[in-house]
Amino acid sequence: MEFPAHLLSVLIWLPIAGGIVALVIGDDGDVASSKAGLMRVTTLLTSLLTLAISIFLYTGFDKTTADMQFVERIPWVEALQAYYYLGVDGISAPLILLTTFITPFVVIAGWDTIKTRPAQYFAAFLILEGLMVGVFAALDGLLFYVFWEFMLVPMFLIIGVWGGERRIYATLKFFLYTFLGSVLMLVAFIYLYLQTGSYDLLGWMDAPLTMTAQKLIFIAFLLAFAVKVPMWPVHTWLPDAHVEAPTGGSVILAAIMLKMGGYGFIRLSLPIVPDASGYFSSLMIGLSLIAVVYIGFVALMQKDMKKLIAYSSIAHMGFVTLGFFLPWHISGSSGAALGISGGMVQMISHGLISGAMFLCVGVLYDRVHSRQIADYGGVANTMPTFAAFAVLFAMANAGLPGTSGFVGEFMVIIASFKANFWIAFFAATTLILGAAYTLWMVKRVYYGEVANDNVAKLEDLSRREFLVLAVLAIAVLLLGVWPAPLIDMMNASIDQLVERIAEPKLLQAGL
Amino acid sequence: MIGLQHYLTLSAILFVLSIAGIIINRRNLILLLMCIELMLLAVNFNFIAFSRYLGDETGQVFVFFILTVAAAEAAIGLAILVVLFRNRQSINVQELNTMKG
Amino acid sequence: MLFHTILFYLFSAVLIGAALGVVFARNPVHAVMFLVLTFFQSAILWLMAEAEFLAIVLVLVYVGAVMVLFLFVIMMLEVNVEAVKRGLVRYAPLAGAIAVIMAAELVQLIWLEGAVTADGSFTPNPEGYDNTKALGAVLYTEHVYAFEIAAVVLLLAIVAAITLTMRKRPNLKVQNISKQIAVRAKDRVRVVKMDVESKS
Amino acid sequence: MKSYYLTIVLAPLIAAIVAGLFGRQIGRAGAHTVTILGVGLSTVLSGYVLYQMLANGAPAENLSIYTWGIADGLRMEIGFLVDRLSALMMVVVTFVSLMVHIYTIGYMHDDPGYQRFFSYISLFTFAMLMLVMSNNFLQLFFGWEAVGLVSYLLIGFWFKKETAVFANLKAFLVNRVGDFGFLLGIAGIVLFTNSLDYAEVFAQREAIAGETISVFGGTPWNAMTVICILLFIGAMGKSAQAPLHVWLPDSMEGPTPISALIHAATMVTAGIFMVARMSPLYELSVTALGVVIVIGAITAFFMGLLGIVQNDIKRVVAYSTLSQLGYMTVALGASAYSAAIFHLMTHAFFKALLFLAAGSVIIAMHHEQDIRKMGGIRKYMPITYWTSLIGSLALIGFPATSGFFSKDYIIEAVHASNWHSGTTMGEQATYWIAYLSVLLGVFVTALYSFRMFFLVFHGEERMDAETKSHLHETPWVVTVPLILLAIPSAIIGWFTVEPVLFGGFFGDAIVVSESRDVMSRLGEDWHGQVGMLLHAFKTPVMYLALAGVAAAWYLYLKRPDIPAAIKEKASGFYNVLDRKYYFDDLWIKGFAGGGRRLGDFLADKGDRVLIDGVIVNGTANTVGKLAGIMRQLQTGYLYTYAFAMIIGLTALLGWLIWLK
Repeated sequence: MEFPAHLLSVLIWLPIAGGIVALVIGDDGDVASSKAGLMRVTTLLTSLLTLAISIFLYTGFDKTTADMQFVERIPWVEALQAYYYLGVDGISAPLILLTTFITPFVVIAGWDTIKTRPAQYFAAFLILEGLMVGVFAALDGLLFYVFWEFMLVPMFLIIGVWGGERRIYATLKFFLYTFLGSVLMLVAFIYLYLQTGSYDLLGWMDAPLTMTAQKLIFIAFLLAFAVKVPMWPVHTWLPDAHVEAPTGGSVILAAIMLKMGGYGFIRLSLPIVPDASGYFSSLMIGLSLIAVVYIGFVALMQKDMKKLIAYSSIAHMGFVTLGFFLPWHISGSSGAALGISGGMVQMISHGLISGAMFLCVGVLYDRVHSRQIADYGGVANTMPTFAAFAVLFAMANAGLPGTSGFVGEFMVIIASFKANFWIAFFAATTLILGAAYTLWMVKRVYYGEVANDNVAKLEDLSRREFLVLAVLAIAVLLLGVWPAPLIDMMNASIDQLVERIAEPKLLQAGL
Repeated sequence: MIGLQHYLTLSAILFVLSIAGIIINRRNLILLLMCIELMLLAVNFNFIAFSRYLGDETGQVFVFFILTVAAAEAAIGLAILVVLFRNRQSINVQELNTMKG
Repeated sequence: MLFHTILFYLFSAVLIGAALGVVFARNPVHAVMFLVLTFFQSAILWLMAEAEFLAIVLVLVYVGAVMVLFLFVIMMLEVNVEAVKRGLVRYAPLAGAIAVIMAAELVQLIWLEGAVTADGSFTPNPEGYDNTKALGAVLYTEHVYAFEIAAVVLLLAIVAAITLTMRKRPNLKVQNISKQIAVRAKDRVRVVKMDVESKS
Repeated sequence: MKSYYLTIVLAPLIAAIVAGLFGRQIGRAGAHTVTILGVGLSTVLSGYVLYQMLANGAPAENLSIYTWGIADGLRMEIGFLVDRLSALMMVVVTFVSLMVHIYTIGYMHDDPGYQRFFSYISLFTFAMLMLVMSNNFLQLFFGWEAVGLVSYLLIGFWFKKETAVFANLKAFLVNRVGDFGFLLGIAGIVLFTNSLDYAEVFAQREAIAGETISVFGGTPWNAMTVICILLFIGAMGKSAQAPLHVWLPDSMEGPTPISALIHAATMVTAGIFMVARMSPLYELSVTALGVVIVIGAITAFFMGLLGIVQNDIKRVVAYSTLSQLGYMTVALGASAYSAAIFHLMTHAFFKALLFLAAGSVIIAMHHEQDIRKMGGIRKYMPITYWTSLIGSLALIGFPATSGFFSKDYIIEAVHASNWHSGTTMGEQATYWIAYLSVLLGVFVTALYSFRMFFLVFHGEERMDAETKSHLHETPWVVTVPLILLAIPSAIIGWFTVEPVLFGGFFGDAIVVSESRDVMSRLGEDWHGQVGMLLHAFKTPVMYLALAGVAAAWYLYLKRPDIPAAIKEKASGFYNVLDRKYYFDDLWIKGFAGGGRRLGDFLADKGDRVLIDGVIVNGTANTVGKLAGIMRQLQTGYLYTYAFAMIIGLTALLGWLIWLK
């Protein structure tokens, strides 16, 4: 099928342009004004249009090749050999689809719940969407870095302006954590630029590097990406940021921004510094398992629903990093790609599930204005439809087969057993811990007698909320029942990646 | 024979004196301004001496501009001083610590 | 040439003395006067270095304008000199130390380092050399943009100085002429219609 | 046949979706009509499939439906393996499910969640069928967890009840502990075979048995043993074997039809089915079989004992279920897989019957479940009484009932198994543990079954007058399933024992190694049903059962003061039983409580104090303090800055001139 030219550019700049238009239209400082209405419709249409265009990305995608597709390459900063260089492969394309898929939900979820500065709110999300697509599509180091850093700005504003009570603390923590990490990434980029004379990410993958250089680059990357993922012990910004962020912010944060870290590992760390990745892989696996087990226990005792889901996100992202760093521990001929595929599937699935769970919390928060588990109880009595969705997503979060949450975990656990029994053992504890913290929350929030007047007064889902949750539920189930389209999309690229990391750069460089 | 070194030495003495003056007269803004003028003068000496030594007028052009800027600076500095005095009835630097956070 | 040398040392000595006066004078007015003297001596020394134009400019601009401004301000403000000068000695050691170090550094540079060639004598200017002409030739050709900018800077300084010192006095009673002229009768007189009041 | 299989699986699913999503539109009648039609269709087709196999010798079919995903050469598919084992399971599942559907119309008559309930049980039927019909481990795990999900939803069906939502969480989590092992087992299989397909895995089983895997330190373990034990941990969770049994008694918080369907007849037997399905693997690991038989024996005997002290009618049946599951597990451990499946089948009928009968009593008693408040119900509810009697007799293995054949052969199989002829100490110990457990278990079973039976149906009427005045037989939708289940409970053993146990019924579905094939050895002594009945008089089993009944009669009808006295005298022992060997305490206080404390500790000391406090905010504070010191330098006086510049300039100059 023919697809529009410059597809990726359109996916990046269309939402950004839409965001600027929304800013220009404005809201007259009044949510109910006609201008605000027009602005919202514009925003929604932009996000839907972006989604519609991104379908071409799927239909036009060639699953048989690992090469970059939809490539655009125009000189950008000639003096620095930097190009406006875009392209996708099986690793980035699903993430772009996830981004364009999630954003309309965020827009719909904030439809009439955002009372202050709605125009800026919606504009921030659209611009953020464009920037996130940019990160996934960029093949030029400098361009990647620019998108990567600019992404922080709308998110910073979203948490800082529309956040909860401790939003200033949370934003600062969020910003400092992520910024600190990414500055070192820039240093690594500059080093690579000096070594290779270009900012071409693909060129970097073939660049010979000494072991020392690789290790240093890996550490620089690690700080940037581990913060984003987030890995233990640099995870503490996430619960704070989630708790304070507005619903839409939490959704984007959990669904897509965390994926930046995982994407960074798989796009940069693994292929550019494979030997250092191998050298540090035990450490990475250890940290991932700590994330799964330690964070699982921590999540169990959270009193705040958003915090609980935030911690559960950390635990689930632990699976992603676990899967990515397994290949060096698998001696047999197969299994390496399985772990990486599993990690990728887990990222997509977690995007859907955590997004849905934050939306569920948002539904409750809009009505009761509390996120504390103790303020609820017996919600299923007054909101049966909503409770059904919530239980479905909770089950997906607990990794029930038939939902998307299972697919990635299953693949990663199987791959980790190929590496070592105990890795699989600790990874599999998520079956118990994940179910424990998720379902215990479900029990306390949704089941039981109606706990208080607030719960008694609850009204079931509005049509808008129903639509959002239903579409996500379908996506979660569909991906759980038939993940083949997603897995097929990634296979070629992941096989190539595995081949790449299998042969050490040191030999190749004769070092 | 008077040459470059002599001029430079004279300029150095002027410069050092003006620095000492800045430190000693730290409380009086007017004297500070005057010491700065003195310092500029020392710099101008250097420019002129080198210009003469190298036979290149550009050094003198520099002096020309320095004089211009110094005049402007003195005018604005004094204007600020007047405003300051009007507001605080004093030009004692000791009382000017609003920059402290 | 000896005469020239003697003159140089003489004027230099006066120059340094005057500079010391600027630094140590208790009365700001005296300090300004010393500064004027410094400038005069400098102008003479510049003349000796065959920079006539700048020497004249220095006297005209500095002595004639800037220093007068200084004097003007000092006298207008009537600063309490004694209070300002108190505690002068406290920083004198620091001043001395820095002065000595810096002097040592400069001497090192000028005399010992060889930064300047051993023979620092000035080559005599060619016959018919006119400092003003030469300066003008460079100023209006090569440096014409800078020259224009310098003009703007001066203009800016004027504007800034006036803006800063302009004083609005809200309580001052002044006439607003334009308002007075624009006044109409109906603004001043109000004709009131009312019923005749009956006695009762 | 593919379309048949698909219909069998999808009919309940579609019915569940219709009843669940459109329950409000189609109403109550619509909901039960559509689900009963769906399950009925599955039942008929399952029966047809089994008939085809039995009558026409249709071969086992192994077909793939669609590819779930391919990653790294690992094919993950959804497909069906329909052989006699799964066909039998399909019939049992759909038949019991159909009965329960009909019964539910009466039992849930007044419940506001009527449609939801039907949707759930249809969904369960779908999941269970997916489990038994699976031809690969992925789908097996899917069904495995899906039945767990439905079980969770159904135990917590009355989500307002605090005990119910506690029980469902507990059930799910304990099951998850089992699934944890199960998933690791599957991962182990993939490690050695790189396949999830049964056929491919079984084809490489010899290769796995030759491999080793180091688990603790450097000690190599036989890979097959590790895998089988891991898989069996899954079975322990699902089939409620000690110590993962704790969820099953609590699951009685769910509505009674569920207890019958899920927690007696079908779901809990999934573990048994799975081990039987994996018989080619288990046969290669004697160690794993030893673990299986010991766990089963412990469960069979000790869980039965608990049944004696329970007063909740459903809990008594629940402990009985635990005990019977133990029997099946013992059979598995003795390599008598067919006996285990046979008992699974007969148990499905009579235990479903017992539960439904208990439910019938509960309805009549207006949801009173305490047997101490019943008694003498016999004359009010004749149908329930007689069907219960049949069920109880089958349960204790009264000669000629279905339970007689199945249970007797388990005991015989243990007696004749390789464990008996084993030479090592371990093998002998295993044998005696297993054999004594199943033997004494017979007595215990008879004791608690008839204790309950007598307390409920005979003796004085201890209920209050209000309840008594309303006491009458339940409507036909309740009694008809009772009768329909009572028939197979009574007679199915007689008709099926020979083909199932000795006729090579399962064909290739169950693989037993030549040397361990206990059932074929027993088959040599098979002289027909009558012969077996006569043989029963020569073994202790029947006398133990009768002794149990007699003891129950004496203790609870004739001299009800004795149990009270025993309770008084042996209060220590009674307490141990009453607290269920403290297993609940171990799980709830020990693991769950420990987990919560650990979570609290990590959240507080780890995240809040150490990472956030010391590292993150600590860094911020240190920077703040340093900045505070630096701030003193910033006096705010212009001249300080000027001095700093001058000093700096001097220093720089000095460095350039002298030091550089």
